[in-house]
This record gives sequence, structure tokens and C-alpha cells, in this order.
Amino acid sequence: MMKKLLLLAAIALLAFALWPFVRDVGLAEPGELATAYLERGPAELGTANVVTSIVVSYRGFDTLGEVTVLFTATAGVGGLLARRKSGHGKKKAAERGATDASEILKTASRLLSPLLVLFGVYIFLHGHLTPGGGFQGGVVIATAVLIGLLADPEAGLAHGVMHVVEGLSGFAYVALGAVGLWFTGVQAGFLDPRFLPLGELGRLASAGAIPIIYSLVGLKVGAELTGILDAMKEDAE
Amino acid sequence: MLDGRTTLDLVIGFLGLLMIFAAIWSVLSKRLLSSVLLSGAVSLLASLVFLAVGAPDVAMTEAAIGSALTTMVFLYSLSRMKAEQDAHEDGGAS
Amino acid sequence: MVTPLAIFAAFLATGFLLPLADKLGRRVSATLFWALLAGFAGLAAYYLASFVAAPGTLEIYTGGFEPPLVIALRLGLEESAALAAVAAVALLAAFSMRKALHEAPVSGMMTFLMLVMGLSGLVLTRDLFNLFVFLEISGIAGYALLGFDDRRLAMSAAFKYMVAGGIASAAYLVGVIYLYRLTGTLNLDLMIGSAGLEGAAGAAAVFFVLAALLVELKPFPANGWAIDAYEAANPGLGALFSGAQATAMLFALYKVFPLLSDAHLAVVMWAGIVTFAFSNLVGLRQTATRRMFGYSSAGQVGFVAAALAFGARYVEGSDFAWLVAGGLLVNHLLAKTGLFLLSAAFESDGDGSMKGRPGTLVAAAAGVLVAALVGLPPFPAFWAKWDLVRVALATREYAFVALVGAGGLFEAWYLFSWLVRLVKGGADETPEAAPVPVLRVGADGVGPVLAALGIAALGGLSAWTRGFTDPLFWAPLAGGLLFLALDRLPGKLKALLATAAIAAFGYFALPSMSEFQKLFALMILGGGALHAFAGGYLTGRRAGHFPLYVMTVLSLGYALVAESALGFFMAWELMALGGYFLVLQGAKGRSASMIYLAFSIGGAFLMMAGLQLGGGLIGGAAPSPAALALVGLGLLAKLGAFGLHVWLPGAYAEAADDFSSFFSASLSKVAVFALMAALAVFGEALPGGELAWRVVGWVGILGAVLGALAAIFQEDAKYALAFSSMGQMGYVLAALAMRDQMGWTTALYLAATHFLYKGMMWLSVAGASLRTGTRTMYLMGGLIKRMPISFVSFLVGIIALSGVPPLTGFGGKWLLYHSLIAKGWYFEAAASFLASGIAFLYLYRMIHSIFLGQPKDEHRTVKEAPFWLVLPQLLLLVAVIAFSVFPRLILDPIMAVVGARYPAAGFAFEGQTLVSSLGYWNGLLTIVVVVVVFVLTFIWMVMNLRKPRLVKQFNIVFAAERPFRPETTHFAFDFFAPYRRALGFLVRGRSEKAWTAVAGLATSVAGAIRRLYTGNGQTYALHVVLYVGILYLFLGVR
Amino acid sequence: MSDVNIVTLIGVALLLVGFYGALSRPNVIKMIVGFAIADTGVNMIIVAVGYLPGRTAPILDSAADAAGAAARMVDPIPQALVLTAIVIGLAVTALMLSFAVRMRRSGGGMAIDSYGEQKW
Repeated sequence: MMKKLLLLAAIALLAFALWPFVRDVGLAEPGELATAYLERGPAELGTANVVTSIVVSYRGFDTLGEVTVLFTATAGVGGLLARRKSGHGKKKAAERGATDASEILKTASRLLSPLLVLFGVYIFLHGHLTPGGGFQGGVVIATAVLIGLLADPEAGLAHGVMHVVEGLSGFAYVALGAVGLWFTGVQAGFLDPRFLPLGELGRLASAGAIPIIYSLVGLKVGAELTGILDAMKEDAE
Repeated sequence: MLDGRTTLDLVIGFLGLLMIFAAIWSVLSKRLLSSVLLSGAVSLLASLVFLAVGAPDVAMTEAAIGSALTTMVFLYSLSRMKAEQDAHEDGGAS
Repeated sequence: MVTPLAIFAAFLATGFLLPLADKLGRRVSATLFWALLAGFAGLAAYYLASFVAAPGTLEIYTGGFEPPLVIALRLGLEESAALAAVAAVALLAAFSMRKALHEAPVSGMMTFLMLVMGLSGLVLTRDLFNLFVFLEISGIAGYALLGFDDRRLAMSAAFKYMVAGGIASAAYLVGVIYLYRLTGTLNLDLMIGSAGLEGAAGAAAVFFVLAALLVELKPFPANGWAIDAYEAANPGLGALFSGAQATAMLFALYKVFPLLSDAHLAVVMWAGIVTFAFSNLVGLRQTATRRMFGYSSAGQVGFVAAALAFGARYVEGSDFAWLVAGGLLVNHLLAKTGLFLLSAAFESDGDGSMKGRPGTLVAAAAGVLVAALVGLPPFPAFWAKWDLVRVALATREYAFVALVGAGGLFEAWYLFSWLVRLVKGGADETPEAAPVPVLRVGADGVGPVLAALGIAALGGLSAWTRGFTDPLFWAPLAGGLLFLALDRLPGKLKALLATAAIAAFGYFALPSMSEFQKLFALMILGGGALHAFAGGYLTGRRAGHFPLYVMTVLSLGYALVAESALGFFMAWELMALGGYFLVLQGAKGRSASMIYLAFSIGGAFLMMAGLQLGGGLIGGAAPSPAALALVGLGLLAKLGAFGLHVWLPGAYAEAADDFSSFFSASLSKVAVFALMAALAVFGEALPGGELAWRVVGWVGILGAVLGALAAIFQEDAKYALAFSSMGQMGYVLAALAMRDQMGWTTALYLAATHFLYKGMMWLSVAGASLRTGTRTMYLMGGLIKRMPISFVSFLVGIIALSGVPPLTGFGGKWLLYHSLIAKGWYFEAAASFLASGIAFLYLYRMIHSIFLGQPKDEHRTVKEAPFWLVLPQLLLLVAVIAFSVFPRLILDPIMAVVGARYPAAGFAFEGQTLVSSLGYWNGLLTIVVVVVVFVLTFIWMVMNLRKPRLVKQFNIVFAAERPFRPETTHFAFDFFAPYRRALGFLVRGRSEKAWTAVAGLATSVAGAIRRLYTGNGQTYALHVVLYVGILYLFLGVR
Repeated sequence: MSDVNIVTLIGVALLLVGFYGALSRPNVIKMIVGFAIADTGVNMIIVAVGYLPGRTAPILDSAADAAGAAARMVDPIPQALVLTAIVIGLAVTALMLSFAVRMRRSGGGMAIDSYGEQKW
């Protein structure tokens, strides 16, 4: 009983602390930083999607950090759950009485997976033009792989390929950032995409190295999320 | 009353109410599976709100990661937990 | 200047490629791992060096544009110092965890690298959201590293840690986004001073960011999850958390300070200092080592945060942050890392059971680390605490100072108890228990020793920068180190060397001493040299005795000549530390040394507060009764005045015999010196005025009476002598409390003569117990035949002490009664007369039980005490006789010194006779009369004796006793049984009971608070949310 | 009431419900679900800061309409930040779940209070 009381008191205190935000902070025009991004983004970097310009180049350091977070989480989850490889052996799905994937799921997954992968690649290739980008593309690819896993749990994933893709795309991402640093000669343009031509706004080959960077991010995120799902699934039914 | 601005508020308000209701239901429900699925529903509704607010990137991410992947990860860990439980009950290998 | 972005590029590139490298072989990935860590440490050192050479800051913009569009990093002196700290701790921790890292899958090494990168990101970034990202990186890497340990403990601890981390990041996000909304930018530098921060929403936004950082700093009571994490973590990881992660978090907090209003800063200050005091309080009840270190880390980190916030509120300029918070942080960093590594090397799994004892070098390192962490000189935290208390008292933050003192005391107690368990093995009081084997730890011992060296060097550096360049200041430390190096030599040689060293110090220090200081130098340095020589009386090496002894004596010497209050206080605490270790070396010294340590540290803290209030010992401070009261209390504790004397008997008796003698004869005199100096500096007014001084007088007299009374009933010779010393010092205190020429002359005379005769008595008892192998008086007896010189010296000692005419005691009693009566303290005079009577009882008992009566069988062939003990006794004997015959030899210098202080001449010399308003005393005349009377009666006796029959020692029939076995005839056991029945109730140890009640209260409160940590992760999360809410209430945002 | 940001209200409500769920239910999975909902709430609050009715997404159709873009578009910065926050939320949830599984495997019950052996 005492715990319930303390809990309600804690939630009430939290609400009281959040109240100034709800009361005082109403709707407002985008600040001058936002207008700066909206005007200079398309002009300087040639990207149609201003959010992508912020995520990839202006605040690219955040995204690099974010990819590292996912990378560390994957390493952590892998370390925690995948250790059971040498565990008590992988029982066949049938022995564990797991229901076999239904016919519909099998055929649908064979049909859908490639389409989904294509859709994912499309998303992170057009990150700078249309909504979506590296993360969303990567996740779609991960869901494509997920459907494959659900349909046929025994189809072991090519761990080697996944690790290589993850490692190389990460390394390439950092390398591109470093190239931005030395190539443009600007004071410290780490992750500055302008070493490639900006091209014409709206076309696929535009906005300098942003599409390439975002694609690498897409590959890496896709590989990592697949890694997490694979580790989670490991010897589940 | 129904100029562009307030209809958006109404839509968002409705979606918001739905979300809060789903969240409360998820917290209070007895069965684990329903609370997990309901939290997925909350994320799905959230992506709709993000769309309404004019943040398509965020909507896609929330839909894909928030509702799809998070729910999948929850379900996988639920099944792993049950597998551990069975392993314990029948004196399994672990 | 290599751009710091190279750090991130290198870490990420290696991190991403590590799994591939691991495919090629674990050796490849391991070398990559170590190369990167070493490179990072090198780079950090390079940055530090270049910024020390050319101070300034380097602004780095990522993304090719200028802020606020892009994320900015900054590298300055402070950042590079923090980076160097993180790199150093990472290297030490990785080295300690090397086996675990190599066996774990490669993701262990990857996660370790990401943790170090996350921490360096926390230090460098100037963008608040980027700070959040690095917060998450280091957080998740920390959780994952915790998870690589298969034990269930680690899993649940990691889960609790994540829950708290999740709440903190949610709060941080809410805070950051509203800071952006209100100030229009995410860049910290542009955000400072913007109008958006003023209103309620602004204050709330800053509060949420602050609350998140505070929760990550593990504040009390919301740090249950952190303590579990420390307990479950591999000690290397524990060192990483408590050292590297705490540094980065504190630096992030320090970066955010410009955004904070004074209300926010107050919240940080009080949250930090409460954490310091209460975490350490709860630490009292801890036996599991790593859990104890967890409490200590949380406390220390809270203390640094409190110091930072305190500096931000009260002191302009960043040098306070550097000197105090930086000093405390570096001190905690190195000491805690060293201690964690020690725990890794010596303990099975951190539940306090030791695998083995460390060798002398590692034991010395452990001692250094614990002393540094507690804030004892000469380590950085000592200087930092001094400045912090000074400013805190100047700004009337008394509660703050009290918490600092309390926290320090609690921490000293449990850390030193752990140190004793480590150094002397788990065995409790029984010395006979099988000595725990010395564990050769080889490489694992390198980490702690390196940390100890580093912290000692930094301590020396901070002393040097504070202007202590005079060689006398460094003499104690240099002497201690020199003798630590010479520890392999035989004991006797080291005794001679020590005597020479102390004499040399005296030779150099004497010219710069005033008359007043010279007098005490004679007692302290003279006594020091004498007892150093006596130190050779044991055979063998006496490992560890001489370095500590020389350090203690020389620090006492420096205390006499210290120019500034800080110098004096440093010497004072160093002497207390040396004394503690020496008492600890005694056979049953464990509990006695702990009590002594507690009183020393508590008293020293009071004295520090007093010195600070008074604005420095020497240098014309304005008279302030409060300062005098505090300093006085600290000195009374060291003097062992009644009420604060609980530590005295155990400490005096349980130390090694020669140090006990020095302790009682010389060391207590420094308290008299300090009291006199304090009166000169702080004026004579006590808060209670004259009545207060009368009370001090009564404390002295009571000490004399009850000390003597307690001494009567002691069976152990050393305890009897200890209580006797307490009694004699009671007289000196009463004489000091009179504050006039007659009183102070008495005090100095009694102090000087006490040094002489008490030294003789202690050394002769030392000789007797060495030869008979026991300290219990009724097991000795009849040693007069076998140890004549010891007997004579003991005899002269008791005559001098009791006040029987010919010797110095008579003059002492004469002076005492004259000054008491002249002062008008008649009851005190009566009580002191009673005390002298009682004193005679235990003196007779001691000489009777030890030297007179019949010897036991095994003592028939006992030889005289070794030459090393006899020579000092003879020297003291000559001095006592000299001062008895020519009292002016000692009284002239004393009256010159006192005359300078109190011109009104109560006593004056006319030729050899000392005249006062009430009467006169001529030492020479007294001696002549006594000798003449003695000779006459002797002659008369000889003439009247018809046929003297020589009675053998065992012929007790002559005394009409029926002889059984010799032992039974020697009546010594419970000698004063009738008195015990009559007066025993007076000495039932009420003070001991009072102080044990105080200690019991502290431990029971600690036990009660401990209940807070229920082990349930959800409760911990509730504590965190409640803590954030309550802090918000303190902020008072409407 | 016209000036109150409806999206912030929803976000705050979700945050409070999420924390309530995390702190009240002893079941480990329920706690993590609570935290997931709280994360969604925080993300909602972040996006709410950039909410302005009648404005379009910050994506240009062609070079031509870049001129008056700033006046017609929503603030892009919260969206950029929330992208990172969502993915970090997933990473934390995944790690928490794997710890929950390992705790379950090491023999503890489903409830958090069966892991209380580390106390005082």
C-alpha cells in the first residue's frame, strides 16, 4: 500500500515538474536557426529533404554517434544472447513442438522479401529527396529479413556476410567523414558531403555525398537490426 | 470553428485520446501479450500523429521501428522466456 | 595540433573493424585494441602537455559549417586534463581486466572501446543533444560490459542500472528539447545568458537536464542501483565506473553550470554534500568490499559535485574549481582505481575474504591510497579540503562544513578497517592465529603502486604550488621514504640512523626557533632522538617501524616551527597518521588504533575549522572565542583530557613499547605547545568567558583524580602507566587553564618533568616486560636483584612523579598548590591533593609488583635490560637529578618564556630560592636537608644494629609468613581490592560507555538507512523518480 | 486553451502513464513495456516542440519553390533529433530485454523482486 502511495506521489511530482512546459510553451513560428536550415540547406547542400541535410551533414556527428549506439547495443545483445551457440545444442524446431510456419506465410515471404529489400534500398537511396533515409531503409530491410526468418526459422543467416557488411559500411562511413575533413580544406569539415558535386536539386545524383553516406548508414542499420533479431531468435522456436 | 487549424487539432486530439486509452489499457492489462501488442498500437498511432504534424521521416521511423521491430523484439523475448520456463520445468539442460 | 576528431575516427574505425580482425585471430584484434588504447592515452597526454605550455582553447566544428548550424567540440586545458584522466583509468582498468577481456567474445573489447570513446565525447562536446548521444553511448557500453559477466548478480545489477539510466535519459531529452525551444539553439556557448532561461519553463528545462546528470552521478538516496552495479562489476569495470565515468559526468555537469541559476547550484551543492555524508554513513555497516567501495565512490563523486557547485556559487574565477574540485577529483580518481585493482588482486569475489596479505611495497601503496582517499596529508584531497572549509566558513555555510567533517570521519573508519583486514589478514584480535601467507601478486600489484606513486606526486605538487618550499616542511616525508628504502637493514643500525636523522633535523631547525619553541623542541625532538635510540632494543629488522617513527617525530618537529596554519595542520595530521600506523603495529593494536584514528581525525577536523575561523595560526589573526573553542577541543582530544580520553589507554599501551614511551612522554607535549600558541594567537576569551576556563580547569583536575584512580586497579603495567600519564596531563591542563604567570610556570615545569620521569618509567617497564615476556604485573616480581638499574630508574621515576621532597616532583607540587591557591581555586587544590595521594598508591603498587617481592622461578636467570634501553634511562636520570638539585636550570628558561607572556611576576627567584606571595622553596636546600637527614639516620641505624642478619629473599619466615611456593607469597594480584570495593564505582568507564553509545548510534542509524536499499530494481527506479521530483520542489519553480 | 500544444499534452500523458506502468507492475517485461511507452511519450514531446498547424513537411518539391520555403514549413530540427531518439530507444529496449531473458535463464522468476539478493 505504501508503495502505491509513493508511486502516485512520484507521478504527481513529475506532472507538477512538467506543468510549466504545457502551460507556458505554446505554439510558435520556427526560430531563426530553423529558418537558417530551411534556407541554406537546399542551397548549400542541394538536398530537397531538409531533415536529411540536418541528420547527415549539419548534425552528422549525432548520426555517427547514433550508429555507434546501435552498434554497441548489437554487440551487447549478441554477447548476452548469442553465447548459447555452444549451449545445449540447437533443437530442431519440430522437436520443440513449435508450430510449423503456415503455407501462406511461406509463399508470401518468398514473394514479399525481395520486394521489401528493393523498397528498403529505394528508401535509403532517395533519402535526400523523399521522406525517409538510412534508418528507415535499414529497418525495412531488417523487416524483410525478419519475414524470411519467420517463414523458415532454420534458414541460418549468413553471419559472416552480415558482419562484413556491417563492418565495411561502418568503416566506409567513417572514411567518408574523414575525407570530408581533409578534402574541403575547410577548418574541420568532418562529415562534410560537399566533396562531390551538388548536382541539380531533385535529381537522384545530387546533394554531394549525402546519398552515399545515408546508404551506408542504411546498410549498417539494416545489418545491425538483423543481427539483433537473429541474436534474439537464436534458438527460439 | 472548422477552419484548417482546428480540424488538425481535432484529428490529433482524437488520435491522442486513442493512444492514451491504449497505453492505459496496456499498463493495466493482466496478460503480457496484450500489453505488448497494445504498446505496438500506441507506437502505430504515434506515427499517425507524426504524419499529421508534418514529420513524414519521423512517422516512417516510428512506424517501422516503434511498432514493428520493438513489438517483434518483445515477442521474441517473450518466447525466449517461455522457452527458459519450459527448460526449467522439465529439468532442461540449462 | 591533431584534431580531436581523430579520436572518434580512430575509435570507430577500429571498433567497426574489430569483428573482422577477430576473424583473423584473437591476437590481431587484441593488439589492435591495446594499440588504440595506448594511442589514445598518448594523444591525451600530448594535448595536456601542449595546453599546459600554451593555455587557450581549440574550437572544432564538425560538418564544415559554423555553430549553431553544426555541432561544435572544444579542447582546452580542462578538457585535456579530463581526457588524460579518462585515458589513464581506462588503461589501468583494461590492464586489470585483461584476462576477462581476452576470454570474452570480441564484442567485449568493442564495447570497452565504445565506452572510452563515449566518455571522451562527453568531455569534448559543446552541443547538448550531442552530449545526450554520448551519454547513451557510454551508458549502453557500460550496461553491456556489466553483462559479460555470467553471474546472475551481474545480470540483475545491469538491469537495475539500465532502468535508472532510462529514466535519466528521458528526463534529459525533455530538458534538452525545451532548452532548444526556449533559447533557439542547441549549442551550449550560444545558450548561455539567453533570455529564454529566465521564466518558469526555462528553469524547469534546465532542471530536467541537471536532474538527469545528477542521477547519473549516483546521488544518495537514489543510488541503490549504482551500489549493486559496483558490487556486481568486475573490479576493473568498477574502477572504470568510479574513475573514468564519474570524471566525464562531473565534467559534463561542470560544463552546464553557466546555464544554472543560483537555486539550481544550491540544489547541486546540497545533493552532493548529502550524498557524501550519508553514503559514507551507510558505508560504515558494509563488509562486502566492492559494495563498500561503491558507497565510497558515490560519496566522493557527490563531494566533488558539491565542491564544484560551491565554487560556482561563492568564488569567482575557475581556479577554485581547478584547485579544489580538481584536487578532490584527481585524488578520488587515482585512489579509487588503485583500491579497486587491489580488491581485484587480493580478494576472491569481493565479499571481504582475502586470498592473502600484500608484501611491504603493495601494503605501503594500499596505505597511501587509503590515506589519500580519506584526505590526510600530503595528498591532494587534504589541500583541497582545507581551501573548501576556509571558503565555506567564510560564507557561513556551517551545516556544509559539518557534513564534510562527518562524511570524512565515517569514510576514514570503514576504509581503514578494510586496510587493516587487507594488511594484517582476516585474523581478528588473536596474534597467534596462523599468519596469513604473503600473496605475490606480480603484475596485478603494478596498478595500485602506480596509482599510489601518481597520487603522492600530485600531493607533493599541490603542496609545492602552495608555496611550501622550505626543506623542513619536506623533512618528515623525505625521512619516512628514506627509512622505507632502508627497511631491509638490521633494527639496531636503523635505530642509530634514526637518532642521527632526528638530531640533524633539530640542528637545522633550532636556529630559527624562539625560546618558547626551543623549550618544546627539547622535549619533543630530544625525546624523539632518545626513543629512536631506545628503538634498537629489539633484535631483528622491526619492519615498518622506523619509517613511520621518523616521519612522526619529524612532523612533530615541523609542527613546532610551522609558519602558517596550513603547515602546522599538515604536520599535525601527518603525526596522527604516523601514530595510527605505529599503534596498529602493536600486537593487539587493531581496535585501539581504530579508536585513536577516529578521535584524531575528528579532533583534527574541529581544529581545522577553528584554525580557518581564526584566519590562520600565526599572522595576527583577530581574537575569536569560537576559533579558540574549536582549536581547543581538537587539542583536548589529542591531550586525552577527561571525556575525550577514551582512546588514550589503548593507544599508549598497545603500541610497541618504545613508541608508547615516546607517545606518552613527548607526543602529548605538542598539544600543550599548540594550546599555548593558540592562546597567544586567538586571545584568551572563550565563549563562556571565565566560567568556561574554570570548567577547563575542572576537566583537568577530574582527569588527574580519575586517571590516578583508574591506574590503581590496572593489572597491565602499560595500562597503569597510560592512565598515570592521563592523570599527569590533567594537572598540566588545569595549570594552563589558570592563564597567569604562576599557572603557566607550573604547567611548563610539570610538562618538562613529566617528559623526564615518565620516559624513564616507560623504558624500565619496557625492559622488564622484554625480559619477563609479559606486561601483567602480578606475573612479574622480585626483579630488583636481576635488573638493578631498571629498578633504580623506576624508583627515581616514582619519587619524581609522586612529589616526595628531594626530586623535581616536590617542586612541581609546590608550584601547583601555590598557583591554585593564588588563583583562588581552592576546591581544585583539594582535589589535586587527593589525586596526588591516589597517585602514590599505584606508584607503590607498580614498583612492589614488578621489582620488590619474590621473583618467579622462570625469572631467576633474567638479565638486565639491554643497553639500548638503559642508556636513555640513565640520561633521563641524570637530568632529573640535575633539575632537582638546581631547579633554576629548568625554571629560568620557563619563567623567561612565561614572563614574556604574563609580566605580572607571581613567582620570582632570589638567588636559589623561589619566592611567591605564600612562601618560598629552595631546591638545593631541600636536597641538602634530605641527604643530611638520610645520612644521620643511616649512621644511627648502623650504630644501633647489634648483629645484623642477612635475610635471603625467599626467607619469608623472618617476616612470620608460612612459606608455600614462591609464587604464592608474592602478593600482587588485585592489589587494591578494598579500594576497588570502596571507590570502584568512580571508574566504571562511563566515558567509554558514552562514546560507545555514540558509535552505536551512528552504526544503528547507518543500519536503518541501509534498509532503503531493498535490492528491488523497481523500488530503486521509484526512488530515482521521487528524488527528481523532490529536488524539483526544492527548486521552488512556480 | 487555444494556445496549448495538444501534441505536448499527449506526450506528457504518455510519459506519465509509461512511468506509472514501469514502476507499478513487478513483472520485468511489463516494466520494459512501460519504459517503451514512456519513450514514445518523450518522442511525442520532442516532435510537439516543432508543431505548427497549417505548415507542411520540410521537404522541397523543386528548386523553384525554395524561395518562400521557410514561411510554409515546419521546424525540421526536432524531427532530426527525434530520429536519433527513436533508434536509441530501440537499442535500449533491445538490451533491456536481453538482460531480462538472461535474468530469467539464470533461474529468477518473472517478477523483479525475485532478484533482490543484492541489498543493504
